[in-house]
Amino acid sequence: MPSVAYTAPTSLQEAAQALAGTDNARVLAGGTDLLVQMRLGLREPALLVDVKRIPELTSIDLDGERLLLGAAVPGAVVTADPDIGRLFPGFQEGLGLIGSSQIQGRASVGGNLCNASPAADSVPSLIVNRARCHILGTQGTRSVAAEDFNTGPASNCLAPGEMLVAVEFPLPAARSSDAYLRFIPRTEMDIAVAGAAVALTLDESGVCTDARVAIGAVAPTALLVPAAAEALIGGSLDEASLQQAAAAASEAARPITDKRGTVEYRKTVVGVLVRRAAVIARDRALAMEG
Amino acid sequence: MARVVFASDLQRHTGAAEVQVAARCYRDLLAELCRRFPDLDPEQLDKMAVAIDGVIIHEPLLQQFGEDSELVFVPRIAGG
Amino acid sequence: MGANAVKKIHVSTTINGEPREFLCEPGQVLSEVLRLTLDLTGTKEGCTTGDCGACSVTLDGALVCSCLVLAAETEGREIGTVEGVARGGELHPVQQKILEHAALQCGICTPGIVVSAKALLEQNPDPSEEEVRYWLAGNLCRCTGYDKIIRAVLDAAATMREEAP
Amino acid sequence: MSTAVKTDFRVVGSRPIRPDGLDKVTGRAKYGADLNLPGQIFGHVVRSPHAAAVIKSIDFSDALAMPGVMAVMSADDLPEPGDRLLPGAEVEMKLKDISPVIMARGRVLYHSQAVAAVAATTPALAAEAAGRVRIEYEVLPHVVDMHEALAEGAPLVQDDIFTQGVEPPPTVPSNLSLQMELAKGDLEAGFAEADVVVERTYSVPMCHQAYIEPHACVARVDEGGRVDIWCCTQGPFMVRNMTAELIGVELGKIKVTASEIGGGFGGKTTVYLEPLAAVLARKSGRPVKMAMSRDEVFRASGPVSPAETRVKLGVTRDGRITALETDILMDSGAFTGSPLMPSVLFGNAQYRCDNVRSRGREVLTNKAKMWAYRAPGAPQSTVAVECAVNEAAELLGMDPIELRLKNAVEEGDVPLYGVPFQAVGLKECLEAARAHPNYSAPLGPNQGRGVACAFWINAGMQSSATLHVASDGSVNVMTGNPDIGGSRASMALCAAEVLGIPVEQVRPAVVDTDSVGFCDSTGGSRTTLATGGAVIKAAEMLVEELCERAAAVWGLEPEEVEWREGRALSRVGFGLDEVTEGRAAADSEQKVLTLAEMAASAGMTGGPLTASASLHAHNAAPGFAVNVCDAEVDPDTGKVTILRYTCAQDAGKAVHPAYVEGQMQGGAVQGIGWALNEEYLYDEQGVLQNAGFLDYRIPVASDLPMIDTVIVEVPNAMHPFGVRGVGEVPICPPMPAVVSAVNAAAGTRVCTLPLSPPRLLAAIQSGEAD
Repeated sequence: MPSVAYTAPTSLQEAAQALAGTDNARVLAGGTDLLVQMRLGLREPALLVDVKRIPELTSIDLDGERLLLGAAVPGAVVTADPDIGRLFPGFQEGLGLIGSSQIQGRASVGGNLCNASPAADSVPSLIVNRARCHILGTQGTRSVAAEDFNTGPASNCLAPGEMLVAVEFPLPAARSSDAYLRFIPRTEMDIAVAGAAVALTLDESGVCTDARVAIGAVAPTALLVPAAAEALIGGSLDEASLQQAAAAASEAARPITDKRGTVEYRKTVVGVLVRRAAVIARDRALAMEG
Repeated sequence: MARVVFASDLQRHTGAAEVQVAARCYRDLLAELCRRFPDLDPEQLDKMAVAIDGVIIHEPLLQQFGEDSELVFVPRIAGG
Repeated sequence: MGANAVKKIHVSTTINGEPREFLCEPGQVLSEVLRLTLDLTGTKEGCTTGDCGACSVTLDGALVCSCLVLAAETEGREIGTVEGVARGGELHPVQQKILEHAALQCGICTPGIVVSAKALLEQNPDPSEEEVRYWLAGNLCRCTGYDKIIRAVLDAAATMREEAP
Repeated sequence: MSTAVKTDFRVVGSRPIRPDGLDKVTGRAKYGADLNLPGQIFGHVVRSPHAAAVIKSIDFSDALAMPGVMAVMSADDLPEPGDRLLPGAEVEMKLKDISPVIMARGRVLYHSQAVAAVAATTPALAAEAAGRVRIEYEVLPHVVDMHEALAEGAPLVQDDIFTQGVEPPPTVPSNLSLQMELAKGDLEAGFAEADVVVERTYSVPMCHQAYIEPHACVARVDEGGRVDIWCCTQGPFMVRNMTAELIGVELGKIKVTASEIGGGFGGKTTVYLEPLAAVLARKSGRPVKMAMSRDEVFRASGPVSPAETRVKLGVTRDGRITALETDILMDSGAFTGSPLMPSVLFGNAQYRCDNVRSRGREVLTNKAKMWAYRAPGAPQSTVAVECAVNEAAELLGMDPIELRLKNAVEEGDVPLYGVPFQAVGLKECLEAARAHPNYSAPLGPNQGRGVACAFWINAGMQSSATLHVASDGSVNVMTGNPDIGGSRASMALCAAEVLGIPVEQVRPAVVDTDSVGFCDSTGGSRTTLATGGAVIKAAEMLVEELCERAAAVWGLEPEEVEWREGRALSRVGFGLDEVTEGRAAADSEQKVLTLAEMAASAGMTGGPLTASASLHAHNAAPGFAVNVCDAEVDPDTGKVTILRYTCAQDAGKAVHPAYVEGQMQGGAVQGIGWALNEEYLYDEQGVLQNAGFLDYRIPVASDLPMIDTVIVEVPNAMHPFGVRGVGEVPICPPMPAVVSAVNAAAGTRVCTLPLSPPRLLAAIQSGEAD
């Protein structure tokens, strides 16, 4: 890793200045993607801005309306948080699936988003939970919907000098829950071949009144699949609607064939995952009633 | 007479699956075999181990054997 | 020119309870500094991409791959390496049980397993076999098939529970 | 050759904590990359970006201009290898097939082949300098697939390969480097006699040993030209031998110290970095440390031959194998030297069959030179034979273990390689597997069971050992075999057994090549058998001397003294057994000298107590193993879960049973990985696509159940303790056991490994065998 510089600002303002002051500066959160990419010579930033000493990026803030999750909070902290587990179990699972226990000690939601891998495990869950991404730049702050954050493999909506500060989740309605499933060849340590997140809300009779479905690793970015959600809404997730949702997801998928999977395989399996995740999310929502 | 058994790769040169030999040591055996089977390449035999009564010996040059011994040429395998 | 031009960073940190200071290049990862600068070679490098777990250390108590931490990031932090696991001439139960169960063959993954399993048992004193297996999924072992490692960690957990007040 | 095999043991067969254990759980143990010498600099290899090319020029000027760059090298710094054989190598090796792997000469034959090297004051600087070495290539066409390599008009990997083993020898070069055939009986008659004939072709992917420790070394050359090498290797004497030849230094000027070794499995039975580090050290006058990255390990060390085996098996209705034919196509990478021979010979040695033919062809491709992996070559052909046996059992409606028991070899049977078996434990292993509760565990939907058995020959080879008795009666045991899986514990047990002392009183050490006699490498399942044999022999010599010295002290004849329980006893007055069992009190007639007493007074009886022994072990006996795998397949995704796994293996005598179990469990899991997920993936340019542990997927802890083991002990009649090698055969049965279990669970007949989820799902959905 030749001639990179390092700084660890302790405030948002300092960080913004550091990012704006150097061409080819990059934010260092958990580093579990960035340092590997640097090691393999895929990225050669001039400056690393370590954001882990900035309070806004490392805190979890829950109030009556929303959960604000700092972009650099490591996975191990998120998975140990009982509130997140209660409100967004699928998101917690998705982030928790990234890498090993060791990776969990570092990997963050912000890093997972900004790395912009199509296979990022936390992104489909951010999308189905209607998370918004808070961005700080030289011109002030802005926020974008999670589904609009990434624009392609390894590319996102951040302008030079901008940084992701936090993601904000609106609190779910009553009888709502989510689930995330991914397919990997082993049980751990792999990149998703396909992933699927489902969030849904049931009414008192168990009918699905709202749903969001997002799929990962089957397109240049994680995709929101409204057709799959529509298949689930209005019924109680019977066999036919699950099949329809699965088919909609397979249909929406635009995967590639690479060393991790084929087009055909990914299209098939993403449907299986949507169907299974929907059942888990429903069971969780039902369990919340009592 | 000791008995020498040839696997099929050596049978190409000896024309026989087994022969009786008068030799009592490996050095004499080599000479005897090369005399009887001119097609046999002594270098090829040198690269092989020989099993004497079931005991595989990788460098058999000084080995002696008995009147009733059975000898088999086998490839040297070191393993991993 | 090149790496020589980079200004080194002075880092003050705590390693295994002792204050340590070192100089590092900004891009140098912690595993390299531990091994080359501080001669703490118990931390192993099997991949340097975070995939094998041989370089496991704790950073402020969190289990991490030291190959994916910049040495510069450890300013003011507490690092725990395998060298600090046995204390006062006594092995940690995880170390003792690994020996008793013959849960190592070549031993290159063992320091990482020791650090990782100790971190697990500190937060979960009574893990199931499945929990141990998933926790250790990031510690690759090519020799043992994991069987004896899992047994050793479960046994260490049981021992620690018995010894706990 | 046959000796009385000991059956009553004091310490052999117990499970003491390994002597090197403390250092390994505390991080003190020093592995290949753990030595830091004062003044050391760092070497970095420049590797080919092309799969095939001519090296037109190498320009070091930019690299050398960088401050801190201390030395550079290319093949010009190595002697021409010519056609010579590597002297002293156990298996024939031509230097010209090894030297270019160390550093390419004129032409590169595979991507990431070493082309040049630099040494600089920091690793980062060395890497940067390597990037500034300007190499001009003329790119050549390449071929990485072995079928394409055999096709008409395929690019020639080398220009001068004329197929060996063909009469008359071909006059045109090709990529078919070797062809062989071994047969016995009448194959056609055998098939005519069969009621059921199974014919399939199984394909096994290219894989890697995937030891966790990358190759690493430190070399220093003194002003007198003496070379001192520290490295992780399975064979320090092999490193000395090969380095001497490859860099052109007298063997006697090289000392090699083996570090602790972080896995090898055959992959560290050759050199890659050591000769380069020695040359760079010579040129720079500084100690040079070199370590491969994981990426380099996968791309440029010695991966494992892929192979395709057509099998044809004939069985009668009552379960007798009447004919067995295999035809193996094996990829050797860019140089000849694949384990084709053992693949041809050993995939069928578990069965008694009169009519056998096995053919093999070795193909060259533009890939790294393949190297040994645990029972090299055998798994690739065993998978085909064993899956065919399972298919025949299905067709016959016969239990697969029953079918194997009807055909399993036993004492007196003669395998294709010709050497009759002495007592072997295959049937005992089959019976042990059948009796294990796992074999009768009920199977649920989408679950299946697979069985396989396998053979491996096991090596003996040469070893030395030296014993020193300290003045307190403790014993140092020195050998030259790196401890890759607990062998120090075995050495200590062997010495303690013969000397009659507690195992804790023995300090086993692995010492450098100047400090002990020659030892062949730790490999070939030979260390406990052969090096342990040298330890036993040295300990016996020591006991003989102890008896002589005690006799001299007592004024008796040596025959009047016996060594029991760590002490010399005079035979005077009553039976020895009564003394040792405490039934007869020692009276004034009885004389006793303990080892500690004799050690303390050694100065009076002839000086320090030491013994050295060496041997060329001709007493290796084959190993057999049986695996039973239960697997579940997710019919929607093709994902496989291993539910239960059972290994039975004949160890002859398990010296340290825990480490024997470890070999069985580790081999099983390596085989599971090879069957399910591990494979090399190349792109169109001949570049490996998955050169890391992220996408070269070895099994992780959560992928597996416990691996249950049953050690069977049918003593090796040729070894004083009955020991057989145990390290290699464990990797032979897992692939067929897993493949058969998975196909049974999924209702498929997939014959192409690995059984990755996409491949399996496609088979499930098509409802056809491939």
